[in-house]
Amino acid sequence: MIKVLFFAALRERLHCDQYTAHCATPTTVESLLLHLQQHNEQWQQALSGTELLCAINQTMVSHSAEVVAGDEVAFFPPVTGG
Amino acid sequence: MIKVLFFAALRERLHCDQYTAHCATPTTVESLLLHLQQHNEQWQQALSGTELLCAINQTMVSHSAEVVAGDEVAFFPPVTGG
Amino acid sequence: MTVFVAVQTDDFCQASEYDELRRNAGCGAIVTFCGLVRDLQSTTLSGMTLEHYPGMTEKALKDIAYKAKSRWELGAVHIIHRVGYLKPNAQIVFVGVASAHRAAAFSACEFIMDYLKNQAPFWKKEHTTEAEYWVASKDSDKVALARWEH
Amino acid sequence: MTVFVAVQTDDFCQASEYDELRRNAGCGAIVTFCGLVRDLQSTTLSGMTLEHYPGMTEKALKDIAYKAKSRWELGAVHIIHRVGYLKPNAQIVFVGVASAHRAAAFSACEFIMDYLKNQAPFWKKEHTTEAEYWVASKDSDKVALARWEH
Repeated sequence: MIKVLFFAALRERLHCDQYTAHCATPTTVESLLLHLQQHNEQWQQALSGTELLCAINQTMVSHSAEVVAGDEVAFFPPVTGG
Repeated sequence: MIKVLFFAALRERLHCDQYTAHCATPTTVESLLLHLQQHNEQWQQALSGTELLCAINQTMVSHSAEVVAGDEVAFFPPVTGG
Repeated sequence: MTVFVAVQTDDFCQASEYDELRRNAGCGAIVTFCGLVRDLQSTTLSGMTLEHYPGMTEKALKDIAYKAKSRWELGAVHIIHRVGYLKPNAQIVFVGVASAHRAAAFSACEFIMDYLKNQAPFWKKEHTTEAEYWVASKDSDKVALARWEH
Repeated sequence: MTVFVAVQTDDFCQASEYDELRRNAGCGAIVTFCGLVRDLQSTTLSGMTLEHYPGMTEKALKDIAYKAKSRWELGAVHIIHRVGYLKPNAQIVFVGVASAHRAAAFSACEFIMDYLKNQAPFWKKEHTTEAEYWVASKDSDKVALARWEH
């Protein structure tokens, strides 16, 4: 079980703040994205952008990072604070 | 007639804030310094330092700058404000 | 080094932060940055909503502060970032750095802002009288960050 | 661009200057620098006297502000420098810059301080419990200035 969070424009496109993924673990961010893309066509499109950022347990990671059961994985667009 | 001002450590070494120089004009900062150095041995030493800065009419200038009658010429050590 | 980080909906007081930073003995140089809500692209900006990733924002800001500390000799770093709905002219972000050295204070403050702009999980949505839209990230922010990566 | 320059014996209020700088429409980035009297070399500093060249200091600070304006897009520049006798922890100098762009505000504020340190006619005399001496100029300030001369 992996807790998945979405923020900002991505959250709005998916109409979803939080999702619980039940995929085999350990996995990678890339594989998790492929799993999520199967949800529907809108998710497929929104989650295949090259600019998508990812954090595991609130630390920024690359898409090749490992994901284990119990992780909190967040996806979001490039940040625009400050 | 040239109004000459001295500041900070230089002012203290010369025991003088302000001096009226009666030398031929137009002249240069370099020539004015030579004129002032004739005052006494202490002035000779204090006014021959290479780090001496000069301003004519409140604008920083090099020692080759021209000085005309009525100018306000200031000499001072490197600045240390801020 | 003192590190103070806050993510809050309430406004902050620049003067109080400055007074705190002044209290650091041995730090004769204090540099502050403040970012405000401004209407730069249109003349119809009615406000802005700052979304964030609760928990990660505080962590990211602390990480950035300690990253700055590892590069420069600093006495104190304060970072405050607001979230929620903000009107034009409102304060968004404060970064304040106290150091014994002026160059370190300037560099660290700019470094923190450049990292914050690229790595802290905040997102701006601008509201105009006609529409609302997510602010796009700027290439100039990536370029600013790249300067520090050596 | 608004340029405000003051050379004064009285203390200044950093908060008032910041509030003034905030009023510049279109300027979303405000960077401030404050320099304080600190005891860096000894533990016996009892105070400091700032001597200046009246008239020329104001002129030099204005020149520096306009020099910054010619290099960056700025909304406002405030420079205040105190003179006379100052105790430890006292404020010496304030430089505040408002701009639409964060990089411009940071660069201009540091540029102004680097020029001020090298070209504005102020001199510091430190008083310790044992002696008093004129502060020597620092090579690091010349190096800092040289960075801008291109």
